[in-house]
Amino acid sequence: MSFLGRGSSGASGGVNQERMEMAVQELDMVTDVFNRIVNACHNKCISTRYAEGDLNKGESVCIDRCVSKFFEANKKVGERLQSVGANAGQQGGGGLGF
Amino acid sequence: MSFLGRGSSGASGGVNQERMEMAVQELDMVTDVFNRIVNACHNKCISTRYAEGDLNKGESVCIDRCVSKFFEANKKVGERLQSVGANAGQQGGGGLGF
Amino acid sequence: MSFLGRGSSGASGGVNQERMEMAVQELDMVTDVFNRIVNACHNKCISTRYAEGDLNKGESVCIDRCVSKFFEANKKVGERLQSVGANAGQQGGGGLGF
Amino acid sequence: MDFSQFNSAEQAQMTKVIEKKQMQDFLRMYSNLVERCFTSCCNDFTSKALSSKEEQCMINCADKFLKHSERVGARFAEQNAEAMGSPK
Amino acid sequence: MDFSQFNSAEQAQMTKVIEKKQMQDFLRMYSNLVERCFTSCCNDFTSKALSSKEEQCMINCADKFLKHSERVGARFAEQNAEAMGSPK
Amino acid sequence: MDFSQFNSAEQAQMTKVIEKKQMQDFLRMYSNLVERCFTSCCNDFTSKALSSKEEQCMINCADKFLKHSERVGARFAEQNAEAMGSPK
Repeated sequence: MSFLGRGSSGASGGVNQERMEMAVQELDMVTDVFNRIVNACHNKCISTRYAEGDLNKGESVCIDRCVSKFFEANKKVGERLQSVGANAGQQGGGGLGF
Repeated sequence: MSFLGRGSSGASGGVNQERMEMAVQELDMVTDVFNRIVNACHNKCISTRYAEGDLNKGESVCIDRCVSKFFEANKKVGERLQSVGANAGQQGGGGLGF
Repeated sequence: MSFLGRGSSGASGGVNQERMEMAVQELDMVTDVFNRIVNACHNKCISTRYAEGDLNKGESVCIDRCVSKFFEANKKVGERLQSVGANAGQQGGGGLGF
Repeated sequence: MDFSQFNSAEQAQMTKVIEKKQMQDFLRMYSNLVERCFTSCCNDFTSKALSSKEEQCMINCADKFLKHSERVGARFAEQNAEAMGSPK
Repeated sequence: MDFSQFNSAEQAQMTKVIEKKQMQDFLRMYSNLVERCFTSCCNDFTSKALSSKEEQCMINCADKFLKHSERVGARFAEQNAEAMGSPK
Repeated sequence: MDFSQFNSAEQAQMTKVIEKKQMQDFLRMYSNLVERCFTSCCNDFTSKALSSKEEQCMINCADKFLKHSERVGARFAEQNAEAMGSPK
């Protein structure tokens, strides 16, 4: 999964709790992104008339392009965030400074 | 609560951690469903003019029917999910296969 | 943070786990409120044309007023909740009685 | 929910969990209510103070939301009781 | 995701975490689907029962949502595989 | 927030919790931003690549969202300081 560029330096034997936590966090984020794509592309591509239960041709093609476009858009934003503030991650995104 | 048909085979004495986790998960789900009904039926039944603080007759009746209908709709979808793929639960709903 | 009027009576030395939990809960709530303000005021103030990346004058002024107004609105609702049912907190907001 | 098959240690733990969740749910309901009512009631940003009209709208909206939640809660409990009664 | 650098204890723990998350994700998907389809399909509150038209709409909506999710999942996996392949 | 009455062990634990939350908040803000900007900027699905117009829109939207968040954060901190000052 490449939304983040985190490298994980390992331990050997036993459970490295920090590494587990990072993996769980990454898993949560991938799931979150997936759910957002499902939602965004459903809104963009699926007619809400529901006259039938199958995806028609137009919807199927739209979904493929939508997912692709979302990844590109995601990458663009990621690059932008990195260039705007290389340290935005530590600052919580310009939000609340506790 | 019957959104799930989970049976729980018990232990006797001490805290059965797995059973607790399932109960908490069920609790979370009931709360989630409740919040979605509150949201969906608010959108369907409550006028956003807010000329007064009481539910009028029409809104009250609408809420009762809305909750009832939501339960029926929920049941229909549940039956559908079971018939589409008896094992959809294990597959994460046709989503991400980690 | 004053959305809640919780007083915390302390312990000295070692980690008071209950106090930590309350602090984390408060932190979560502040973050939640902040995110809701970001969302609500974005919807109110920011044009979705995105012809430029800077906030224009009108948007900036709108944001300042919007945050201010949100705090006032939040306070009004808080007062109302307290007067409607001083013990609404224990009842889960008139919702699910488990 | 039916916790009758729980032993006393489990019931005690569950009670703590439920109490904690009720607090969290209340707080989430609160901020959700504020956001929803703010979105419906506040549309004039030529001033930073709530107008009396906006204020009345917020109060009506909050009152109505609470009554709505209560009513949904009552129906929800009935439906659940019914659903528990028949299949199991 | 690449868990190949995990030792066996870590992989075992991760498997449990993933299983638990899949259950939660499935449940969230389920209630999300119901809310979404209900919002699109049910607009007549002169009756408390689902009309046959509303029922058909719910079933079509659920079917379509599952197929949509599956298709997004397939594309998502491809894009991820691609993204993993090139930069690292 | 006021953690001044915490002892050093508690402050250390709180710092770890806050750091973890900030990471999570940043990631959620990121994916929320992408979804929001995508929804506003991308409406042409005759192609799978971002058009240059869509790309510019995404960048402007991201920039604007960050500036918006920062400004809200600044006002939020002021309001909070004020609210802390008077009642307590």
